[in-house]
Amino acid sequence: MRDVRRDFPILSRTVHGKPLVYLDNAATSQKPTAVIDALDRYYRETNANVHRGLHTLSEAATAAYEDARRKVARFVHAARPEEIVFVRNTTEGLNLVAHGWARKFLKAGDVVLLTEMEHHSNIVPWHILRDQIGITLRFLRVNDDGTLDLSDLDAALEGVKLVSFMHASNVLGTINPVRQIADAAHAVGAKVLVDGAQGVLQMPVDVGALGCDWYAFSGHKLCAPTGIGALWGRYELLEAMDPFLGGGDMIESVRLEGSTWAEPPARFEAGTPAISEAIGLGAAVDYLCSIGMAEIQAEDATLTAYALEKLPQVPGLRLLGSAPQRGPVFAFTLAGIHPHDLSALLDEDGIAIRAGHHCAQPLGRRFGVPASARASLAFYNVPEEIDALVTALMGAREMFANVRS
Amino acid sequence: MRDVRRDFPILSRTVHGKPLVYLDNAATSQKPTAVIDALDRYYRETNANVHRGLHTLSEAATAAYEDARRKVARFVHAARPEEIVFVRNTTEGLNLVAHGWARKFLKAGDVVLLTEMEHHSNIVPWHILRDQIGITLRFLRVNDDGTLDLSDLDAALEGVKLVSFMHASNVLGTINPVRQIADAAHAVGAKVLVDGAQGVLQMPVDVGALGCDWYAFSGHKLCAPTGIGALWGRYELLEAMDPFLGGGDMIESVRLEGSTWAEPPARFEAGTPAISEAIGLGAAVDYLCSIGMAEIQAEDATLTAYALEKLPQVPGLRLLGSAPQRGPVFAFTLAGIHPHDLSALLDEDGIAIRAGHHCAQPLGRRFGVPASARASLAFYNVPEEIDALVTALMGAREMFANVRS
Amino acid sequence: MSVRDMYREVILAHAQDPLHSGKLPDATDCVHRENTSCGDAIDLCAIVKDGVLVDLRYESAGCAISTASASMMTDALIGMTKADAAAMLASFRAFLIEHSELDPKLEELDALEGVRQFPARIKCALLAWQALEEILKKT
Amino acid sequence: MSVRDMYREVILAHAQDPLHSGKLPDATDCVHRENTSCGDAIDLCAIVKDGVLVDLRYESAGCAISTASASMMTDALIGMTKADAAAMLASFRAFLIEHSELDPKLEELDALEGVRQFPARIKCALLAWQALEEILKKT
Ligand SMILES: Cc1ncc(COP(=O)(O)O)c(C=O)c1O
Ligand SMILES: Cc1ncc(COP(=O)(O)O)c(C=O)c1O
Repeated sequence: MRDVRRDFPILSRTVHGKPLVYLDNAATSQKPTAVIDALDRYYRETNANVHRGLHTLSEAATAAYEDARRKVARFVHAARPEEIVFVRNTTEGLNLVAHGWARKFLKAGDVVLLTEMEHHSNIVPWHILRDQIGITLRFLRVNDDGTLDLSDLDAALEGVKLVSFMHASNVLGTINPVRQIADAAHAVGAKVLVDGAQGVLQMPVDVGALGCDWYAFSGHKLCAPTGIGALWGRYELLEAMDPFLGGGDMIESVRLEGSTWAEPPARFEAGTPAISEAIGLGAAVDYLCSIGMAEIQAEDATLTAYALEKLPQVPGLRLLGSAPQRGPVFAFTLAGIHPHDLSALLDEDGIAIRAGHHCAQPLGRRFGVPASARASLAFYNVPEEIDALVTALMGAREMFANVRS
Repeated sequence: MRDVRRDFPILSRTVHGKPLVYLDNAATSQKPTAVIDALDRYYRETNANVHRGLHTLSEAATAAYEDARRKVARFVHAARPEEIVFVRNTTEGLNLVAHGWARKFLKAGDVVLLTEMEHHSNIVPWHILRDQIGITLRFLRVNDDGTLDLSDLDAALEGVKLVSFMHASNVLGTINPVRQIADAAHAVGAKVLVDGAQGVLQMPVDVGALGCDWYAFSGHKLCAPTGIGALWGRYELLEAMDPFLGGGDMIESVRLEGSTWAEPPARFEAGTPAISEAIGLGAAVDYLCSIGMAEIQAEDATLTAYALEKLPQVPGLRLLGSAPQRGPVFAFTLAGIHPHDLSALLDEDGIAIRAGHHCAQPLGRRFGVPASARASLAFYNVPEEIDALVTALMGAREMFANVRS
Repeated sequence: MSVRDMYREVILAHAQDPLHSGKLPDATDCVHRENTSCGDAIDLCAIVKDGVLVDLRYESAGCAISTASASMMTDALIGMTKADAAAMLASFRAFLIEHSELDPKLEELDALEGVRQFPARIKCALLAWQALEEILKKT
Repeated sequence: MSVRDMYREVILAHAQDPLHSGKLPDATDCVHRENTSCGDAIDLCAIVKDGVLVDLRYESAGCAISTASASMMTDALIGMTKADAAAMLASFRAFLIEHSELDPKLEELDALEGVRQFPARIKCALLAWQALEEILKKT
């Protein structure tokens, strides 16, 4: 892969006088100049509201916005651009399916199957829906190695109308066998929603090949701006869904007595959308395609192998998850040092890692670790940064050990 | 007022070889360099996810995000920063009250009072809610001059639990007497939601003085980026509200069995927020405060007076709305030329106006004009641009008249 | 090409005095069609007998392009068989979108050529035709 | 000041061997408190008799700062009246937030001074005290 680091301005900054070592990519990715410039250019040259203007700026903004939709559609291999609904983030995408589809088509007692490794964004919407309409939630267990327990998938699927699970774990690194689960789910007539927040920057995504019905992801984790994400859905399903937010642009006509809805994706994009952000997402997928998602995947594999060799050399370090199919996300604990202290100490060395429950409290309970440290890499990280991490972990250990007894 | 035009890079561009005359501010405002640069700087220097990181970037991003909340709170004179919920736009803010408050506290037969001049974003959410829980909708009529018919407000308020209406009209220009309506509503125990989309750039907003319970607005109409807006709400009301979207950051704790909610505003900000956009909104209100909202209001008044003098000089031009209290928004029809054609023709002269129903179809029906042209100004417009508009309207008239018979 | 050139005289003339507009009391089929983005709307009614479009009338609210298109369309199609009308629809669509030659029977609609340069306006020119498409699908 | 300086020896020592941690079987009051943003949690229990905090114990999961704060807090407050404890709470809060002098009875907690430079960590130092506040409100 060509040298991509200089594409990311922030990577040349320092923190506490040390070069920034950004290992918090699972929380959010950094942005290449191409994306930053796309925003800048938009506001300096074409900013206008979309869809309803017949003047040059509005037409240009609309064209750019819809062009971004086409780019995102191509990026995930959607059948058509209209299968892409722009949302704020993965969370909104998942909630949109809960509101627009599940609330309409599920009834009391229907089972929604989730997994124990889900991010809160794929648990809480279902709690809310359960409390409102009485669906039943069931959870696939997680094995000790961080893979999903699929040993009795058929039993787990009994009575299930919807399976919703993550493509890749933001804690364990595990990449789940989407196709296998989707096929089994479809065999019992269930629909399949995939949380692609972590999957989408780690590998080429082909929603058709994955065999799911919806796929949600966040732009900010994909080198794009904050405030934008996408929900891909099979068009027939989007068509069957109720609107979620009401307002401008999502209607066909409004009378005082009632309203009729526009076709998807407009139906789900009420109000002035995140225009510059969608355009920024388009620029991000252009950028990623210019590198190649297969190359990115290969780079991730190299970094992962290196990290898996180095991290266990730190005494007292316990990695969570050892799935054979995994991305460059490493949650761990270090004996005697709380993850928050570790994160704060590493920051002194310019190293950004995350500490806490990573929005996956049930998974933390499953592994008996309410909080862990997490180093998560992206294709623009380099092995030297893993070395820096290991050195810093050693240093932290020493500092805390010196006090002990 | 000091010369502000050079603060807005886009204002120096040309369209079809003519200087851009941007008169579509009610659709979206343009952005000053201060805002564009804030985004740029954020992505080059501090981009990170907020709230959950203990590293320098994340702390800086969190501080900037929460600082933006404080700025917005001060801008609308909220009692405390926690009364500001960041949302995508006005539309989401209004829907949030419909979902989080009305769905919880209203029951079948309860009356929600709207007005005939509302934007679709303040009609459709109530249609959706009505179809779900059976509330009754009632509409205040609009007088011929574009003011609200408040002659029988007490009767209109009978049985009303919520009044929701716009601060300023995006079609008629009318500025509604918020305080008067709010006081009458509170006298019968109703809550008051104000759509501030157009109000917030036209005058200083003091939510306490307005006497409302919620106030929703969009950043993109306030010189800020797309993808961000705010819902101000009295804290006790926000506290009583149910969450809307489920996910990270809005929870207190998550177990497989159920979740508990965080306090407002976090409760309503599920998932990774629009971080750079909120920071951009903070930069926008800083910018506006540096000019002074009172100065902006005075500038608007000057422009409004000038437009009201000039526009009626165009033969065949019919202005919609002639309220004494009004902002610089002018919807009109021109005899013999459909608004779309007008907008397209004016674009040739570099003039951006809007044509259509302006997301207010019921209002259009009230005035018998399914579509109208609209020129909407902001404080950075100048009288010469109104002259240019008038000249262009004359030209369009001539062109169409030449064919006639 | 400038927007001004899109507004050929013949278009403006049709827009100001549209042919075949009005109600059609004995209509066998009526459809309503709207462009949600701009609010243009048309009610197109037809008398269809033995597969022939014996008469077409419409009531519309829209820009010069959509009105002229409705006017010229009805003028060209009244009296045609549904099959022929369907062929005309296909020809007009291809003319606008793929820039192909227009069927000679639609001669006058050639005046809408300029619309092709303005993607936002293509849907204006198509509105009446989309209504026609629904009429053709019926019965 | 660097983060390293925040972790004074005494803090690390308390964090590694916290005083008064564990269950309190005869507790008259127990409260649970969590920092939602980081997941730190504490269960603080007290035996309150005649307005006196006869005993305090806690079970906690958290960083060195929050653990050391709980350890030093309980060590300082056991045996105090509720009124005195409330004064200590006020003093500690003011110390952290307004940088005022700490009450001499809280002497050891002075070691947390460095936390003031790290706004994100103040809530760690306050967690046990917020739990205490709820205990004080009870009965
Ligand atoms: C009065 C009014 N309310 C609501 C809205 C909706 O704002 P947004 O599209 O930003 O949600 C608008 C603008 O389109 C408006 O003018
Ligand atoms: C697996 C997973 N799902 C969902 C989310 C939520 O994404 P967002 O906060 O962008 O909505 C995240 C990231 O936080 C994640 O890692």
